[in-house]
Amino acid sequence: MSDPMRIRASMAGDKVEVRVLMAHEMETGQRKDASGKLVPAHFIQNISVTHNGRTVLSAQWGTSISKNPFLHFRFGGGKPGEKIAITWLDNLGDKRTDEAIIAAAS
Amino acid sequence: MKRSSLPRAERALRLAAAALFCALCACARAQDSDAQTQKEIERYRQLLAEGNPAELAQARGEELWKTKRGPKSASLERCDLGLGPGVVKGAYAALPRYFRDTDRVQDLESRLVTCIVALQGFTPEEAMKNPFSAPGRNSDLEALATYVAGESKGMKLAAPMQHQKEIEAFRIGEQLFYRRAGPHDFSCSTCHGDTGKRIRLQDLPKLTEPKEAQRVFTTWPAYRVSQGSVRTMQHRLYDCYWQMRHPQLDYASDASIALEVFMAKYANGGTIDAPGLKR
Amino acid sequence: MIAGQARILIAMTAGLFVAAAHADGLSENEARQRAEQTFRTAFTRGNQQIAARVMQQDETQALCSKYRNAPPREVAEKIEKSQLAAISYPASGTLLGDWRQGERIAQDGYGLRFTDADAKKPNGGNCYACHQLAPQEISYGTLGPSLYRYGKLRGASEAVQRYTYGKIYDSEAFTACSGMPRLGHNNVLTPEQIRHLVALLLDPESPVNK
Amino acid sequence: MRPLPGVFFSEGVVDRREVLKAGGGAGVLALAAAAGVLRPGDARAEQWNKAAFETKGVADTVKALGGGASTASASIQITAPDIAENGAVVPITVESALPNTHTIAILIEKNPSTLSASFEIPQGTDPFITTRVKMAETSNVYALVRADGKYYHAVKEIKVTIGGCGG
Repeated sequence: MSDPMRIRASMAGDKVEVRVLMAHEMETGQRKDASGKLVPAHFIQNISVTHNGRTVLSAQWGTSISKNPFLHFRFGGGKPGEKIAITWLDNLGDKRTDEAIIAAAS
Repeated sequence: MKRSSLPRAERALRLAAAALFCALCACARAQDSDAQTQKEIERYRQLLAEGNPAELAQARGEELWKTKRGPKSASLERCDLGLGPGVVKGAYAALPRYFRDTDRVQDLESRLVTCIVALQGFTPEEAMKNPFSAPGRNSDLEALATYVAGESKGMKLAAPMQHQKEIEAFRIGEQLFYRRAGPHDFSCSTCHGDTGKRIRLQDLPKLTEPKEAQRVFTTWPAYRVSQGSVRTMQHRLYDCYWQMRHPQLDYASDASIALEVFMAKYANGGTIDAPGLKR
Repeated sequence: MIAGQARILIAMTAGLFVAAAHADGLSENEARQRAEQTFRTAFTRGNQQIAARVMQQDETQALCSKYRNAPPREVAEKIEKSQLAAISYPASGTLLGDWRQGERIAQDGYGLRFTDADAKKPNGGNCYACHQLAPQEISYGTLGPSLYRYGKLRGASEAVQRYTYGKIYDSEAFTACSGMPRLGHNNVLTPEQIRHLVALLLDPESPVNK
Repeated sequence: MRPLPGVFFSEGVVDRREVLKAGGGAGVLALAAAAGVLRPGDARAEQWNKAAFETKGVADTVKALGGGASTASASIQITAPDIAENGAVVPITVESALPNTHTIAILIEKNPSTLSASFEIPQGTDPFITTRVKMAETSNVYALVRADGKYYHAVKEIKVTIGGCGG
């Protein structure tokens, strides 16, 4: 079971500013373990962010996104109190969705 | 301007002129480029600061703190970290300290082990089996320490230095700090005895200089980007001894705690800013 | 009170810089003994071969620990004399090796850590951790002085070669309680490797002198 | 720095600032259009362009993708440190001022797999993204943008340093 994401979503002017941290190994498939064996690749391949059922960002990732990925972006049309949902899907089929409520401008 | 449109001869001339100029000011350039390097490294650190993956460990640690586990199926919520059972806020800012129940000076991590054993019923061996995470393997102790330390953020470090055993721990830590041994003749003071030094590009704090001791001591545990993980003060010491060509330092050993007391004395008064983010 | 003063006097005469009768109970000697006991129980689960080596300090290490790297002059002179006498120069041949190999050794920090399991892999000198050398390497430390243009400033006479070899072999022969490891004396580097480092520092073709 | 394989220059050592100047000018770079990756439209989570992520080096990426041409654009801003203290985590921000920016991709020339990430930017989302990438060594990093159906790029060299006590 993967750990929850840490999502911060808050108003910045008329945009929603989103910062998210995901707990994931992002294993490249090129690292060797202590016994010299290659550790199989294990990494997030797809990201999607939705707001009111509309996709506001999606992405395809390779193995070179850093471990415990960080993402920062902005979208329009959101209001404080509304929800956004972020989903990641990795190459082994693991999937995780977390939600966050948009906060007022800080 | 399109680079490749420059006539070859003109480019060669310009490169030659540039080379001559550089040779003339080699020394000045070395200093300039060093200052530039430092500036860019500082910028790198600032750009990373907006999202610290240590938050993930903090959240996991808080969950673990509240989860019933072990033979006694208990959470750690009644753990006494020095300010009374169940008090987490501010506890890290008053550690290490002497504990009467164990008759020992303890740091955060050794105290967490005490609580895991006493409250949850694990053996000390079980409790300390996995003190540091590795790729693909989380460490509960690491996450717990990160959570507890984060609950003292913004508070001033005030490790007590009154009890006889606290004072003795300081004196022992001081001796260990200067103890040179091994094939590289290293002691802690080799790297941390002077101000304004660095190893490769990493600044080395002089640990007997309060300002410098405060800045580093108050920012552990920290997410280390080079290790892709949160690391604790116990790991910092373990890692230093590794580099010093010493053996694996026992987790929560008296020597490790004595060194922490030694550092804490100089770091006292600094504001806790944990978890940190480091190379 | 009188006894306490007498103890302080004795301690000062003995050249100790910290009063023996410490306000917090432990004398300097007691603190050192307690620290030794604590140290001896700190690595029970670690590599015992390495443990044996760090438990036993040699005389130089013990003196530099005791004086916190600032020994009184006579102690410093004693250390430097004994270390100088122990430097072993190659019986024959030049002290100038290959600067290219020297550069690799200077970059490499491998060796003698408890994770360094490959005994066939040579140890590194890790010079860049503490010194600036070739200007192309921007990631260098400042624990030691900059060695950029080391040979350009000094030339490569036989005397300079011998000094440079000796300094790398045993830094404490020239500066007692220096922070620099005694790389030859402690068998971290081989005489061959030290020759390559001498070349890195002195060879006019080395990037250090460009 | 080393020149791009047969793309920017054919010879010699060049000054980094001049490269950046050139990159920001009108020089046309036949770079990965990354057709599959950068394809507009539906962004179903299951889609992952395996072929594009397996390319090595900018030249190979171009071949593998059979891509079109990309124009250097001063309207694309890469914000990243000139020097990374550690290659495992390198912060990168890409911002495009090009109208109708639909996609932003990050390419790291010297990585075993050049393509790092590709982001779809729907209408209403700012053409701005910050993430963190791994860099195997000092390399040029490209921001490749598809705007109004055309491809544009900016490039920046990021040095990766050896750090810590261990070298």
